[in-house]
Amino acid sequence: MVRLVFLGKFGDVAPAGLAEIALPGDVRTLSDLKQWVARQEPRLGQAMEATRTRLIVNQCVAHDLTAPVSDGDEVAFLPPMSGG
Amino acid sequence: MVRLVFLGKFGDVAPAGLAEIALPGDVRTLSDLKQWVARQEPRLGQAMEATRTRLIVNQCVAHDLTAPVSDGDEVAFLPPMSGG
Amino acid sequence: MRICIAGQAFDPQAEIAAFTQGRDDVGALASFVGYCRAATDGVAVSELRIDHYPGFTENEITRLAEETVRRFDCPDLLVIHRVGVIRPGEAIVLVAALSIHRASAFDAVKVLMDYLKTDAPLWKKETGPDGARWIEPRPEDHKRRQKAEEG
Amino acid sequence: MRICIAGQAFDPQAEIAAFTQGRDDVGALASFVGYCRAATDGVAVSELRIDHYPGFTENEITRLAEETVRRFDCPDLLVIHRVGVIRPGEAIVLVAALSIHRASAFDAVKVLMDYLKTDAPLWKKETGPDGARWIEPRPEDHKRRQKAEEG
Repeated sequence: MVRLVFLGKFGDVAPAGLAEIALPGDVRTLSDLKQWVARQEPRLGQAMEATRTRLIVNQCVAHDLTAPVSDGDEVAFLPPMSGG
Repeated sequence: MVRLVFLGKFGDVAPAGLAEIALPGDVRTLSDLKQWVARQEPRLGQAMEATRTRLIVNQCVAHDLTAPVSDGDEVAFLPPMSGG
Repeated sequence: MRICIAGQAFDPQAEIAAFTQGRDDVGALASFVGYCRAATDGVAVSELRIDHYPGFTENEITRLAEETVRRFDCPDLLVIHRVGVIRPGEAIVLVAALSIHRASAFDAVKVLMDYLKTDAPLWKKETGPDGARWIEPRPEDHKRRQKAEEG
Repeated sequence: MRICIAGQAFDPQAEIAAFTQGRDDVGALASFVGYCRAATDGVAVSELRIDHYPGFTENEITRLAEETVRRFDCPDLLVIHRVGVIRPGEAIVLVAALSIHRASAFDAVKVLMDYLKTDAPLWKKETGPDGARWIEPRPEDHKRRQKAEEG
């Protein structure tokens, strides 16, 4: 299983069913996962397209979307931040 | 009578007798007063010489030492400030 | 150094008092508190919600705070950031820096606030009369962040 | 705006809490507190005494604060300055600014502190193991004041 976390505006359009998923056979990299997510929920795909999206894998910033996704990973999708 | 106020380091060397004085006959301006004070207490004169001294007359900054001193005035002698 | 993600309202002045307690070795305390305003640009705000990513948010803010401490040689730093639902008048963020001299205390607070605006994993949603909207950093926040980096 | 010359020890955080009470129209509070340190440059300080010129000191600080409020469009300002004998650990000066945005709150506090260092009619005398000495503004205080004027 892979845990998916959608923050900020992404959380508003992410269906509950995406919180935990069985890793689809055709998803090998972070880039694959992002595209798969966009197909599952087009509004989420559009929201990610419309802004800068950062991926965090197991609490570490993913700089390279060709990195592999493995069973047991937690992947978070972050829109631009607005703290302070 | 003229009230004299000595602040900061000037206060340390000003004798109590200078707190209130009868205006001396030869003191017409602030400049006269400053010189007269220096003659009364040379340590005060030296302290004023050694630093930037500002005079305040009746709570207003004196920009011109040729301004007159009158009976009833309060004149304060200020060394450089060190607040904050 | 104390970094806290607060799920409940906090009292900024009480937190600062506890932070400075017994510190007679430092002469300067600078602080900033950002409050939830009742209106933004004249539009009423009924509620502010801040999302965070548990674990990651704490770690990232700690990293930014450590960077600030190193850069400004600042003996101690306090950061409290609210998350969850925040009402007008409540504090959102508190940054306080203790230092020997006032310049480094000021700079530490100012630069860390700039970092938090753009780099802290937090997401603000404002609810007003026209519904809710997510806030994104304004271009001037990024510019300020850039300047903080260079300065 | 509140300007206070305090002859007795005061609690900076309690004063700030009272100052901000009920102000949900402003989003930003910046503040600075200067404390009497137990040592200056490694030399123990047993006592600090601050002289002021009653009436004139209050008026001058009010004038400096009003100038700051105008310049930074700062809705509210609090200044408390201790005079008399001050013990290590006690607060000497508090400047707090409430504003809509954080930049103006920060700038107001910073610039007013610069003004106070060089332009407030106050005189500091530090007593340590080698006796007492009057403090005069350092050249960098004047430079900072100059920069504040120009900035």
